[in-house]
Amino acid sequence: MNLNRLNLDPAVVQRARELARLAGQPVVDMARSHTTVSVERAVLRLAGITGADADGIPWVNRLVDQVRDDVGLGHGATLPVFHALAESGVDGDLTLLAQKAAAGSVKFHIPEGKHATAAKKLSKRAVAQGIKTIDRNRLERDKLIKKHGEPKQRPWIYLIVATGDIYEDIPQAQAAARAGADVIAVIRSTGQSLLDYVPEGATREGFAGTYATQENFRLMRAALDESSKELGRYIRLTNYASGLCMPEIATLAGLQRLDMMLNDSMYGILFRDINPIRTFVDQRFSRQIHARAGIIINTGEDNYLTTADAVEAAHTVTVSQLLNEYFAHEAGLEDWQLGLGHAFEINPDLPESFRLELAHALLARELFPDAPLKWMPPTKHMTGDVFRGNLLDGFFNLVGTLTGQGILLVGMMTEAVVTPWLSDRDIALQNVRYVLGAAGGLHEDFVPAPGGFIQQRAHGVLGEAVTLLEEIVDDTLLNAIADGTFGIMKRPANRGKGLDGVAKHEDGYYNPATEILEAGK
Amino acid sequence: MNLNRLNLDPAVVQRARELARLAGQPVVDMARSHTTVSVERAVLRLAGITGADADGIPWVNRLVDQVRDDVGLGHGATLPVFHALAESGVDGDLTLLAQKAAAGSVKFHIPEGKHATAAKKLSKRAVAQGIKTIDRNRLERDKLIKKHGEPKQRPWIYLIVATGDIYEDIPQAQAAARAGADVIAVIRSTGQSLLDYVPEGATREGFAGTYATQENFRLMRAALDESSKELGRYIRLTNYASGLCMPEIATLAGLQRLDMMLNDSMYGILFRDINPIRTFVDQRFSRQIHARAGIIINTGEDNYLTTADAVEAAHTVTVSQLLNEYFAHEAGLEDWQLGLGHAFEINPDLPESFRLELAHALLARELFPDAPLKWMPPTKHMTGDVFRGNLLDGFFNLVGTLTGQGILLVGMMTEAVVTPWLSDRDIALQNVRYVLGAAGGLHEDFVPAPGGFIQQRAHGVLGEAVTLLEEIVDDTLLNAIADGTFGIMKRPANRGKGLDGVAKHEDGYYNPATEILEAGK
Amino acid sequence: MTKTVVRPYGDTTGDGMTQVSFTLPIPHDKKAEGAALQLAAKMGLDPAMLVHAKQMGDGFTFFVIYGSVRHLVELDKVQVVERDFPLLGSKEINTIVKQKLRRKLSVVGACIGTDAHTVGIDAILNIKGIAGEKGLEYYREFKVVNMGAQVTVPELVAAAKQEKADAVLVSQVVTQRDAHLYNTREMTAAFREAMPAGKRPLLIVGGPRFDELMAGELGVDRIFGRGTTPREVASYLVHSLVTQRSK
Amino acid sequence: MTKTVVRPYGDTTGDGMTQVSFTLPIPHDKKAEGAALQLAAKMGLDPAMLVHAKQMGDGFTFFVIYGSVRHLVELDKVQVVERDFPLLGSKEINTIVKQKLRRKLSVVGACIGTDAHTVGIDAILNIKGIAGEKGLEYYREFKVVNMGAQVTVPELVAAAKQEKADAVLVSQVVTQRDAHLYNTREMTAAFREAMPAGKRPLLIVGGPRFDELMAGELGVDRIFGRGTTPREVASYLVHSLVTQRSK
Ligand code: B12
Ligand code: B12
Ligand SMILES: Cc1ncc(COP(=O)(O)O)c(C=O)c1O
Ligand SMILES: Cc1ncc(COP(=O)(O)O)c(C=O)c1O
Repeated sequence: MNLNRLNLDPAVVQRARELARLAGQPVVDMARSHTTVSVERAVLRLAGITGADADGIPWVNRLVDQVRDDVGLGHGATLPVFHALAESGVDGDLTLLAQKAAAGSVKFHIPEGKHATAAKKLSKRAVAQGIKTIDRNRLERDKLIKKHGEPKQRPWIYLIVATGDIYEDIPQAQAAARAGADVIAVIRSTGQSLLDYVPEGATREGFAGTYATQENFRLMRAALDESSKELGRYIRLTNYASGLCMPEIATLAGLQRLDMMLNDSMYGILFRDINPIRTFVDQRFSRQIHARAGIIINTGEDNYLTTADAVEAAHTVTVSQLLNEYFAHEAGLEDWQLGLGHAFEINPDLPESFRLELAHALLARELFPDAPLKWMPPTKHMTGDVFRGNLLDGFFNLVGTLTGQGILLVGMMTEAVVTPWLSDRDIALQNVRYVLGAAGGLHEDFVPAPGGFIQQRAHGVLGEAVTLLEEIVDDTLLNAIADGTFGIMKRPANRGKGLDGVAKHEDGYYNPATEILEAGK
Repeated sequence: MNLNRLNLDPAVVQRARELARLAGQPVVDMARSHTTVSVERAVLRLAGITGADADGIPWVNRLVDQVRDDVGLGHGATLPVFHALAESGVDGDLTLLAQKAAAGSVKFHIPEGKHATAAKKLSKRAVAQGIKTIDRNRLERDKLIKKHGEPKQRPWIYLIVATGDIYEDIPQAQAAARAGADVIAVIRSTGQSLLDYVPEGATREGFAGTYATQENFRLMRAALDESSKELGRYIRLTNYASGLCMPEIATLAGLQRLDMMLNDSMYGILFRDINPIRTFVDQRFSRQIHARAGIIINTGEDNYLTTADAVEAAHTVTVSQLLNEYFAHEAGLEDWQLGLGHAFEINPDLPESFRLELAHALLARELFPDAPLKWMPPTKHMTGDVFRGNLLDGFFNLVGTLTGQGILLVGMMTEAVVTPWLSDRDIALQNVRYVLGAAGGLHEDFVPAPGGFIQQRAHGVLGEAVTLLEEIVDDTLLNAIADGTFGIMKRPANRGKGLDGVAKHEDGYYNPATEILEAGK
Repeated sequence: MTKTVVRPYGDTTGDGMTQVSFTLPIPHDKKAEGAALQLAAKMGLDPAMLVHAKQMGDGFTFFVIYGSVRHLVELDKVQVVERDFPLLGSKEINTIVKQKLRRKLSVVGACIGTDAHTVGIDAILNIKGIAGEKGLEYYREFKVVNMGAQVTVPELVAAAKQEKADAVLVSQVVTQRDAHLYNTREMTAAFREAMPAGKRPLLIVGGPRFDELMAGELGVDRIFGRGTTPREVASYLVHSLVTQRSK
Repeated sequence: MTKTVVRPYGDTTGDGMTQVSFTLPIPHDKKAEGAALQLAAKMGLDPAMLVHAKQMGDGFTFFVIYGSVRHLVELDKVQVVERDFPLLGSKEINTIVKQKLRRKLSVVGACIGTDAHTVGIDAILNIKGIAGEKGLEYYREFKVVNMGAQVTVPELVAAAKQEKADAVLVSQVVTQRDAHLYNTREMTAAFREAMPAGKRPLLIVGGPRFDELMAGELGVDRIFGRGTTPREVASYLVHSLVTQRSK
């Protein structure tokens, strides 16, 4: 993919990045000085706690809730928990401790002096075990990729399964892989993102998606390992590190060798009405985990274009990509891990809509030359006219190959009707295969006319993005979010779900996971 | 549409044209020295004969058959007919004369001396009337185009109707025009091309097409005149000057103000097994009529690719286009009247098939820069998978707009299933509208890489075409046709239908129509 | 002359032509094609042409079938929820509320359950509106509270009480496993429980996949489907809550 | 454990999910949507979702409907023409003809009526063949006459007599207004008339839109459909004309 087809001004590009840094910095500072219930639970999960009570509430939730009740979370959960662990004689078993605590027989304190030192040491050793598992998984992935091979083409073909039942999902995912998918995403049941706990075990009861659980992750990863072997290419598995449990789900992904995670800095705020501060704190921790686990994140800029207009709001996508990039780098992710999102969502009745799509897609490509951009299909302007739908998806695929996108989420002709049927996926993959096969080399002959429509549009969008970033830097990102800058969703920093799960660090806050994850820096 | 994207060598192009002239010249000589029953009937139709006997056999057939029985056709039919007309006291009424002849009360002779002169004069006056009608229709068309306007875009959108019943065809054609068609083609019943007469009157009984009759032409043209008025753009009407009655149908088209006619120099030979000599003689006369009538012809190279492979046989399309061009120019047609055919028929599973299509389509475009090329949709590789079919049609439409085709025959998703349904046309037009609207300007950004895949392929095909033309010049066109050069159909010059309707000119052959049509030259 | 019986139309009146596609959970062979044709026959296609069959994975085959459907569409027996109220302009609506209701008409809206698709309800409620029409917030005489997404039924009932809602507008877009029906029934049951019949607000649901004939069954007063515009909803509200009651 | 009853599969076993599209000759309004749903119900879709409706011209509306079809596919009741002869290689076929028939097997083929689609019959008869298999001309022990397109029935009967045809192979691709059925019936009637039962060649038709179950009704010995290969036809010929008769 030869670059610089848009003739972007490097000075403008640099300015845009600098502004994103300025806009993002205060949020990072905030994230560094706060924790959340989910961050603490993630740390304890790394330390080995598992299981749930009779009502399905994970022991880690019971434990952290109790700590919060007893001493607050300002010092982190590990200090009081590992202190209690040392004292309570449960032989280092966190789950047992949680059960005891739930029965009322343990009370938590913040240890001091050598007690604190001991608790820190103990917790760090336990957490290091979890991180070691993540590291092993990363090596294992590298090995399997070497063994089975990478996808045969770029973009990678990304398919969704969504039956709600992990045992229906598995054969569908395997069929999809056989039919050509390189990446399988199991989308989540509606409502999971607002649960402040991660369900346990294999599940068969989701609405329009399947619950993300550690066991579901394990089952699906194992099934796809089989498929990888059968097909001679490593099939990647994706899930969603989003919602109120973002850090925990990221952790479970690392522990079960998932390969990609949806993980956006603002999606939960905008589309799940989750509190902005909660989200940014959770996000930073989850990205540190992803960085360590070698997981590719997928950001969610595509979503803005379902509520805002794809032409008017094109520059908000660019701004968000730049912010996501900044936050990702800050958390330790490398460029190859940045599946920055964007989408084919312009009203197809608009004259030149296809060239506008090309301009936008190429702008993203050239702004982030080393990131495996994730290219999302039309959804908003899909209708029940499935014949037209399949056609639009074909032109979406064409933009994907013409502009060198890294990950292609395959569009379905039934987008406006149902979650994908087996046959929808087959038709959709056939569409992708045709376009990549028949026109895969066409990018050689695609040269946006110098100074022409496409170049002008791209320059225009970049210009608007810089202007918006300047405003955000002046006004703060939190205020911009409150004002409806992204996806026309207004989300003030003091509203939204999960704010009560945020705690400001006290002096002496301790988090062994962060310590390990940031050690290399 | 900026040209020379292929960097073709003008010397090679010139050589190709010269070879086509050399290959075609002997056939033209043959055509100039022969006549056919249908040419003679066409002349008499111009002179005003109409109607049919009780069995539906047109009087013009009865008349010409009788002339042939009595004196042969070597002198042409007009001399004996107009001589008899003068003698028989039917007050100049050709139809009456035919009826009398059928009843056995008239016998034909070749007049000599002043009788011949008188017959010639009489016939020329009568034929001139017919040609005047054609001239008037041409002016009328120009006027209506001025009044209602041309299509709003290039390519013109060409749609087929095919119910078999002219009274179902009419509302369907009007609906199609309303939905965006610029050109309506009424395709013909299977079998009509092998009828050695033109059926009479309005018809409701065709298989997979509607009979071409003068009355059907009139009814449809009138209906589309209404539509033109309603829609504010002149809707063109097309039919088929092909089969055994090619010259007569061309004449009827001129008389009823049709605007385009399918009219290929070899289609009847190859795909209807009509005798080659019959075809070339008929073809020359029909093209002279088309030239006079201002009718745009559509040639049939697309058909070759349904029996031969579209990649292997690509150069035969080019050769045939060059031959069709030569024959057309020789018959007096101008470049704007040459709707040279080609098609999107490469196996879509072939890697780079889309770029190959682009190469072929662009080659035609650059070889014939002033001709309104007719771009034909996929048919052979269409299957019952209508979802895939609509997608392929979309990419066909894209090639059409990227390469500046003049006339776009709209592909139907049900190509492999049924003759088009009303809804198929609507879906197909929606497809065209999307592609032309969304990507209509993309040709500005489409620049085949210098020396790259597309240019190389185009140069290769042109080279093969030159080689083939050299062989044809050596071996004669008739032998090449006999050998299966085009569409892998072997058609020797002494075989095929309708050879008995051919007659070599005797000394003194007279044809007032040719005289008038060639007068300007 | 109105037709009362029609059939599908391919290219000739009365031809009955119809297209069908489906997957059967069996591998592709002759028998599978026969099975597909059997199903087509049961659906009323006669003759049926199997024009495409493609195996997917091990045990599934996708079919496309064309054919003539023997059923007649009896137009006089068509059941449909026709608009039984006049479509009014925003001025008129405001005037009627002001003159006849003499207070603002209170509306509470939400996406309930785990559904987070707010674009539809926002299109009806928020000023921005849809299809060139402003939403209910734009109507001077309406008081609108839009609670947003993933609202629980108890929260909704509480808000309806607090706002003294004349009408409650609920949106449901996710339909997988009949989520929309389930949530709607839960909602109507809660309102029946919480308030006596006379005091209950008008209960309205909307979303692209509802069957408008199911209002009775679901316990709502009205269902609005695909392509609803705010003006229709506003007109219905004044008709039901003001015009009709004051008669 | 073989299943005997299955239903269409959308994304869950037994969900019955099916897609249907058709045009009704009525303008688009609520009533038209109701009419479309009525038809869907008659076809067995329950519940049915009308997901797309578009008016075309004045008086027609196109619909797309999704829904769960209530019918069951009874696999044990599927009717299908299964291959009831062994599929042989070209060598074997030649050997059988040579050893058992002891003369060349004579085949005459044509497209009859006004049909000019020869690609299908050429694929079966001409050396070139299809799908990597050579056509019948390639078989040393077959004598093949391919009469080409638009052959009349009398011409065909005459040729069959002259060539002492063991089998006559007819192709029909155009099906509009049932042209293929009409032409086939005309052909079989002519052969019945022209030759006594024992002397008649095997009559075979082929083409992409035949219903293979109709052989009896049309008076032919066998029908070959979409995707037939020459080897299947050759195997059938030796089976019917040689192996079976010499038993
Ligand atoms: C935009 C969108 C989203 C956005 C929503 C943003 C937002 N704030 O609303 C985002 C990206 C967040 C999203 C997420 C998901 N989505 Co979504 N989404 C869509 C999409 C593309 C468009 C929906 C839309 O906005 N339509 C436009 C509005 C104006 O139309 P409408 O809703 O029909 O509303 C009109 C009428 O129905 C009516 N109406 C609607 N409600 C009401 C209420 C009242 C009272 C009245 C009077 C009228 C009325 O009036 C409106 C105006 O005319 C559709 C696909 C499609 N093209 O339809 C999928 C779709 C609805 N989503 C779907 C799914 C599965 C999801 C997810 C669950 C996927 C996942 N597991 O992650 C998530 C989670 C969402 C959740 N928890 O609910 C499925 C639902 C499948 C089904 N039938 O069950 C769809 C159909 C896509 C698909 N094929 O899979 N989605
Ligand atoms: C190629 C083609 C043509 C070529 C034919 C060239 C030729 N020499 O054959 C040309 C361009 C000339 C042509 C013309 C027309 N065509 Co045409 N054509 C097609 C096309 C694109 C492909 C057909 C084909 O070659 N298939 C490939 C072969 C290998 O498959 P097959 O025929 O099914 O044969 C296989 C089996 O069926 C079986 N088989 C077939 N015959 C036999 C016989 C025996 C004995 C056996 C054992 C097996 C067997 O074995 C074969 C190998 O597997 C189809 C559309 C499509 N994609 O199907 C339209 C199509 C068949 N044509 C159609 C029409 C209407 C026409 C015209 C009538 C249009 C017009 N009015 O001008 C004309 C006139 C033709 C006429 N008089 O018959 C329609 C028929 C509609 C219908 N169902 O009635 C179709 C479906 C297109 C459409 N949707 O409108 N056509
Ligand atoms: C970036 C991102 N995160 C998360 C999700 C999933 O939503 P939820 O968190 O509700 O499962 C999406 C939905 O597509 C998304 O785009
Ligand atoms: C050039 C040409 N002429 C004529 C025809 C029509 O065939 P017929 O003459 O049998 O009507 C076609 C068919 O598409 C064609 O392409």
